[in-house]
Amino acid sequence: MAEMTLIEAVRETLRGEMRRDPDIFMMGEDIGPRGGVFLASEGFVEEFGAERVMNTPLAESSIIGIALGAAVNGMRPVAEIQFADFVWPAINQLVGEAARVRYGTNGGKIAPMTVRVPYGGGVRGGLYHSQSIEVLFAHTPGLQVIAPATPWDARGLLRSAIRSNDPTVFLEHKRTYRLVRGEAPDEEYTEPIGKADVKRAGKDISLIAYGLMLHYSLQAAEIVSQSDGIETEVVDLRTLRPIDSETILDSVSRTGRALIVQEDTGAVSVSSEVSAIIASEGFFDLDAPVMRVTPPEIPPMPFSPLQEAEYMPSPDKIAAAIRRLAEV
Amino acid sequence: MAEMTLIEAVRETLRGEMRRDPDIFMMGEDIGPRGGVFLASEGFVEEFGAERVMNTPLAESSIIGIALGAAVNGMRPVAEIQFADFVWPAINQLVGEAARVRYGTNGGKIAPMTVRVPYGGGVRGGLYHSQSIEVLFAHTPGLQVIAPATPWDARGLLRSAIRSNDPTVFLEHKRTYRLVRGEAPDEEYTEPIGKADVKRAGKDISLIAYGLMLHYSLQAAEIVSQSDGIETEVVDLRTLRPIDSETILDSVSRTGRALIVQEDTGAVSVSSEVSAIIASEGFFDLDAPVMRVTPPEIPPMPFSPLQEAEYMPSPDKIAAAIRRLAEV
Amino acid sequence: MQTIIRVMRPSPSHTTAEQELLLPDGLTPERLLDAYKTMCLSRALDIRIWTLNRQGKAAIAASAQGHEAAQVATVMATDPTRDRYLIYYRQLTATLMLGTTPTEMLMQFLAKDGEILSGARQFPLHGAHPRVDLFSFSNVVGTQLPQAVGVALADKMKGRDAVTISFFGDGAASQGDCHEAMNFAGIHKVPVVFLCENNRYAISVPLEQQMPVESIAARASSYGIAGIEVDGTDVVSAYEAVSTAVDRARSGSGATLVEMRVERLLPHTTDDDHTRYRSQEDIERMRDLDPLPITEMMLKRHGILDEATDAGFKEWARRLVDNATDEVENMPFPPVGEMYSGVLEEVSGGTSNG
Amino acid sequence: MQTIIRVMRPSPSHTTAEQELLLPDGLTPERLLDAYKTMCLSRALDIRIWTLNRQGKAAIAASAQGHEAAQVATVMATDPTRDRYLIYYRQLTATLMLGTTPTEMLMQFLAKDGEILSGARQFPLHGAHPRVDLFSFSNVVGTQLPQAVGVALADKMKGRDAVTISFFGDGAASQGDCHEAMNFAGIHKVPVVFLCENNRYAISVPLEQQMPVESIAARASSYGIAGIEVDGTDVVSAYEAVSTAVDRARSGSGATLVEMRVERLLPHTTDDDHTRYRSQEDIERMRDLDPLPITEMMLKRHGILDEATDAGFKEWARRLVDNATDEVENMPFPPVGEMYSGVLEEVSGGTSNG
Ligand SMILES: Cc1ncc(C[n+]2csc(CCOP(=O)(O)OP(=O)(O)O)c2C)c(N)n1
Ligand SMILES: Cc1ncc(C[n+]2csc(CCOP(=O)(O)OP(=O)(O)O)c2C)c(N)n1
Ligand SMILES: [Mg+2]
Ligand SMILES: [Mg+2]
Repeated sequence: MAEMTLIEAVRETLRGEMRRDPDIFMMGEDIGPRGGVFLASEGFVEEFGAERVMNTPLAESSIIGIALGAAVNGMRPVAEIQFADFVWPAINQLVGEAARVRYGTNGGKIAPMTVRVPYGGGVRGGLYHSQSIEVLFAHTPGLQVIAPATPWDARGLLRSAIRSNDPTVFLEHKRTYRLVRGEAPDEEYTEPIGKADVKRAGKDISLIAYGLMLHYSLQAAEIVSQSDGIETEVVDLRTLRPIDSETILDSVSRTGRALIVQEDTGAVSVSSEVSAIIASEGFFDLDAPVMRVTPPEIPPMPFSPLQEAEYMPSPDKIAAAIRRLAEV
Repeated sequence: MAEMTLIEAVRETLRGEMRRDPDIFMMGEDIGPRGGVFLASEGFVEEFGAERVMNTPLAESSIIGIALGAAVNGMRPVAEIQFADFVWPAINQLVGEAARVRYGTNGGKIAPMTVRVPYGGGVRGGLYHSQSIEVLFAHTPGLQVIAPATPWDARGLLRSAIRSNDPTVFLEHKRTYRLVRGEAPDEEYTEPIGKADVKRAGKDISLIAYGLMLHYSLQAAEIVSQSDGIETEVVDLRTLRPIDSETILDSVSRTGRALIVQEDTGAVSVSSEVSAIIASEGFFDLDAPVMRVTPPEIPPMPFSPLQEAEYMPSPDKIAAAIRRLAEV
Repeated sequence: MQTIIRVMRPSPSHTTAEQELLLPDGLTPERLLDAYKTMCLSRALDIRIWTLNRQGKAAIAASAQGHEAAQVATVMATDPTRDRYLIYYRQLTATLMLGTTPTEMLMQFLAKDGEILSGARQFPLHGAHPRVDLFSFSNVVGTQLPQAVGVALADKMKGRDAVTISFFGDGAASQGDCHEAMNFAGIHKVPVVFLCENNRYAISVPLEQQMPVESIAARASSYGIAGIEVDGTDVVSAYEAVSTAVDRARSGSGATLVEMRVERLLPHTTDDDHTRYRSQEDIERMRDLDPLPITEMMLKRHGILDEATDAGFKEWARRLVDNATDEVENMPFPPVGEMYSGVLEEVSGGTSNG
Repeated sequence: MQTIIRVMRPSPSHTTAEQELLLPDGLTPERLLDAYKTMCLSRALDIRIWTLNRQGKAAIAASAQGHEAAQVATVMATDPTRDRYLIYYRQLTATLMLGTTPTEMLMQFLAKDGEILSGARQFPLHGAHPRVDLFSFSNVVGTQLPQAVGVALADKMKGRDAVTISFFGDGAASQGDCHEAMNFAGIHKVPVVFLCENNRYAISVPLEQQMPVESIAARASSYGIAGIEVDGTDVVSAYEAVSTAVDRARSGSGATLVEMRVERLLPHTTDDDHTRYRSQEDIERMRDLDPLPITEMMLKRHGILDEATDAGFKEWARRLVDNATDEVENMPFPPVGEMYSGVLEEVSGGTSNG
């Protein structure tokens, strides 16, 4: 089976989908001859031409607005926002417009479009190349939001996103691009949007995470397993909208303890919603408070290395939280 | 004491602050001779002149970007976004820029600016004149977010917002503008940002709400008090960032039951965070699941009258939820 | 390529002199008469809608009064069987001209069950039309401009012979999206017509507070596209201007910015009172620019319209609107249950509205 | 008011002919020499920073190589004691010219404790300067343009005699914020200079894919402001252009858009490889437009600079940069605890970080 990095999984999936369906085209800044700043489209303009791998002007609102217009007129655009921190100018077209097209036209028009957004920190990106931007998207009816953590899921879920008939935000954690390797076969397979995945089985604590934090959480689970014999079940959320309550609640029903780990700041976030789901629907299964590991409430995240490291949840910090929760 | 509507409280507070401090100026669409579409600045241009009550072009990003520039250069702009549904083009300047100015300059520059945003539904506004847009702001470090429900609080908190040295989003529920009357004296008083307020005492259930829902919740509390003798304590959040955990947890510690009522859709929202706070810090006080009353997960909100009514949480729906929670 | 064509006043419709009317290609006396007939219907319907609002039956309405000639001319210069129309709330006349019935129009304003554009989920004139490719996704001013460019880009990629018309106002011209849309359209020569109905006001904000320049059309030069400024109360000139733009788009020459000078004869919407911000003489003066009498006089002057026909049109319009009103007032609102569906595609394994 | 002034090539710096150099008001041989000295320092520092990145010591760097003449000229044409500068990441030379020391510059790139702009919370050249009113809030391209208009508006409201310079690139010109900022500036005649350093590339996107027109300056006509296009490798012409703009601003005539034609001699940043998207001859050709030799030759041709002085400048620059490097490399990073403060004002009753 094919072992590859997460960025390779993204690139090979895009290549395969572009070959499969001529209605798919890509647009974004520097995705042409440059191949994208993360090389997600390296070599694409040579294979597919400048029209299907379109360099755009430096104007995010129009990147999404134009993708939306093309989507309602029969195309399947895959737009790239170069860094998540620069998605803000496009919020109006994405959250205000695209998300409401199917509903607001009573099904008269649909917007089958995918917006790829490299996000996340731990890359010395400072305040404007490290942001997590999932909250508003995960809140918005009419959007699907995906945040894979492994090459396998990136491949299976990006296929599902591109083939879906609704606007989908596909979040790729920059730190995982080259850090994470794994199997992601060329075979045609898809992973379902809206389904979480138990990445590690355990009886003592349910840990819910996504993106880079999924990997740090798995490391933490190993640490506490060795050091304290605590067996942590690690649930990979994978999709942030809709959130898979069923898988979360099933896990908590077996462990009685829930810990949510998130790189984004905690207040009014995805981790809040997971807590709320457990506190309402899983309450009688709980033996302890629903706990969270999130960064301090400061703008993500400082450029200087020590402060950046302090900001990011780490395997050790997560392990410590697991131990605290196990003792409650 | 002066009885007035909420829109009058806003107008009189703005008038008083404009008279008090010459560095304050207002900018927005139609706030000049038109007096604003809700007449929040009726008569202002005559008193303060066209420069301090500035009609802007139809361009929200620049309204906030220009206000921010003026704020870091010694002014205290009060910008108006005509309807919350049109704040999306300004997200980049508000969330991406203004919120991070103090932190990102290490205190070298500050942004004392207030952004007034009329929001909310139940006004036959359809998909684009009914939205609640608090989630992203309530999530963002560096912003303060205020959502008053009464003329008294509107007055005391708008004063605090304008006098604060940090960017503050001030949410005014359109339905409450003329629906809600109450005392709001001309005397100089302020209400503290970041403090919730218990609007009704009760021993059985803690109900947390804000904006229009605060009033529907108070009505529901009366209904169940009469019909079932259930005494509901109603906590008015008032500030959505930072959220006043202390007041919430104190109430729950006395009632053991928590119900959060919100007009905005529930997934990844302020109601999620309130649930999360209670589920982590108030867990051992809880006798029942943390429940929420929120609308269906559809784009807020249909234009046709029956569907709009079905979308909005109502006193009856809230009363029913209180009864269910009381029985758990 | 930066032609600035200007069709200046006084234009045919305004000159009283008995000069011959030279009709541009594709415009016949019959089509002019038909367009005028639709203008009469639009005006009658527009007045009725305002009344229904005052009676508390229509929640909100924006009027097309003053814009009628510009809109019938625009539709006449396009091909509804293949072209696409991104409108905003003020295109009542264009929507009628594209074959929407008065009943279908009133159902939007009264939010009745079966409303064709959005199932009454949205304000009037928002949603998507089932018979022509006319749509408007939101009330957010200016968003349709990049969307229109994307629609036209798709047609260009697919080699489809369709032209996209993007209506917008003088206020929308200030949005960043307007700049981004026109810049992209210029780079990629997409078959789009940016159709600005400049009525000198954005709610209460007058043109001089909206932009520091006289001509919106002249901004075309910043984007390497053509710009045309035309008197939008003159149906013949307006037709000529849009035809030029549509021909450019069809022939692969790319985008054109057409600025139509019109007057907004009523307040911004039924919620507005323009006496708060418009001077009496401004309100008086604009009445001279009502496209209905202007068109009526022009057609009569050139022997295309006679008194009897004119009276017939107006009587026909009144009856049509009366009947539609009775019909629609008795219709039910959409059933509550319908609001829950159609957020996302209902996929096998049940819908997910989450 | 829509003057388009064009200073076309060949300009004084490029003509080899022995013609007399006419210096515009305010520009003396001494100032030119001082500017050239700063250009030498900027170049030496720029090269060093690139090396520090390759050594893994500087996380990221954007180079000003090719932009030096444009930036020293801009600063010379303004008054640092009262004017304001909204820069972006490429204004290394301007920041030096405004009195920032090489040590202070290197502390930004190595993120050391006490870094003056942001306390090393942000990328180099981001934050606010403690001695001059120079700042850059974010890496988000184009956001500084409306902000600069707001800054200038405040000065106009307060009757302060300050001019705001807003630096931006050819890519930033595509952002909606650019349109909105210039439109507002035109309406309210705010004292701002929009200073575009057009280096023909936005990372890898060439000008012809960024906009369909030849001249960014010409867009000034869409906003009723003045537009000036100038050769940014020619320090004298560039000074003249910015002086004209600054004079307009001070005299209450409002905003000016100055477009400086320059070359980006290195890849976009240390993360970039421009051979992926630039042709060999394009890369060759641009070397002829290196402002350092151009300025050096011009000054020598006119007897302002001699070999000895030139060698002295370069030696001085090398030593300054060497010393700064040793000094900064040994500095500590900011203490971890400092990251928690300063999100909101620390109000009595303890801080609230939200
Ligand atoms: C982004 C946005 N901001 C504000 C509004 C509120 N609003 C609705 S219509 C309008 C004026 C539009 O003027 P114009 O573009 O000239 O069109 P007109 O109504 O004159 O035809 C405004 C400000 C809106 N709908 N969208
Ligand atoms: C809104 C936004 N989108 C994308 C980026 C990524 N990015 C950083 S610099 C740059 C190119 C800027 O080009 P230009 O404005 O010409 O300035 P230059 O670097 O050439 O001086 C891009 C696309 C960004 N920083 N901000
Ligand atoms: Mg208008
Ligand atoms: Mg550039």
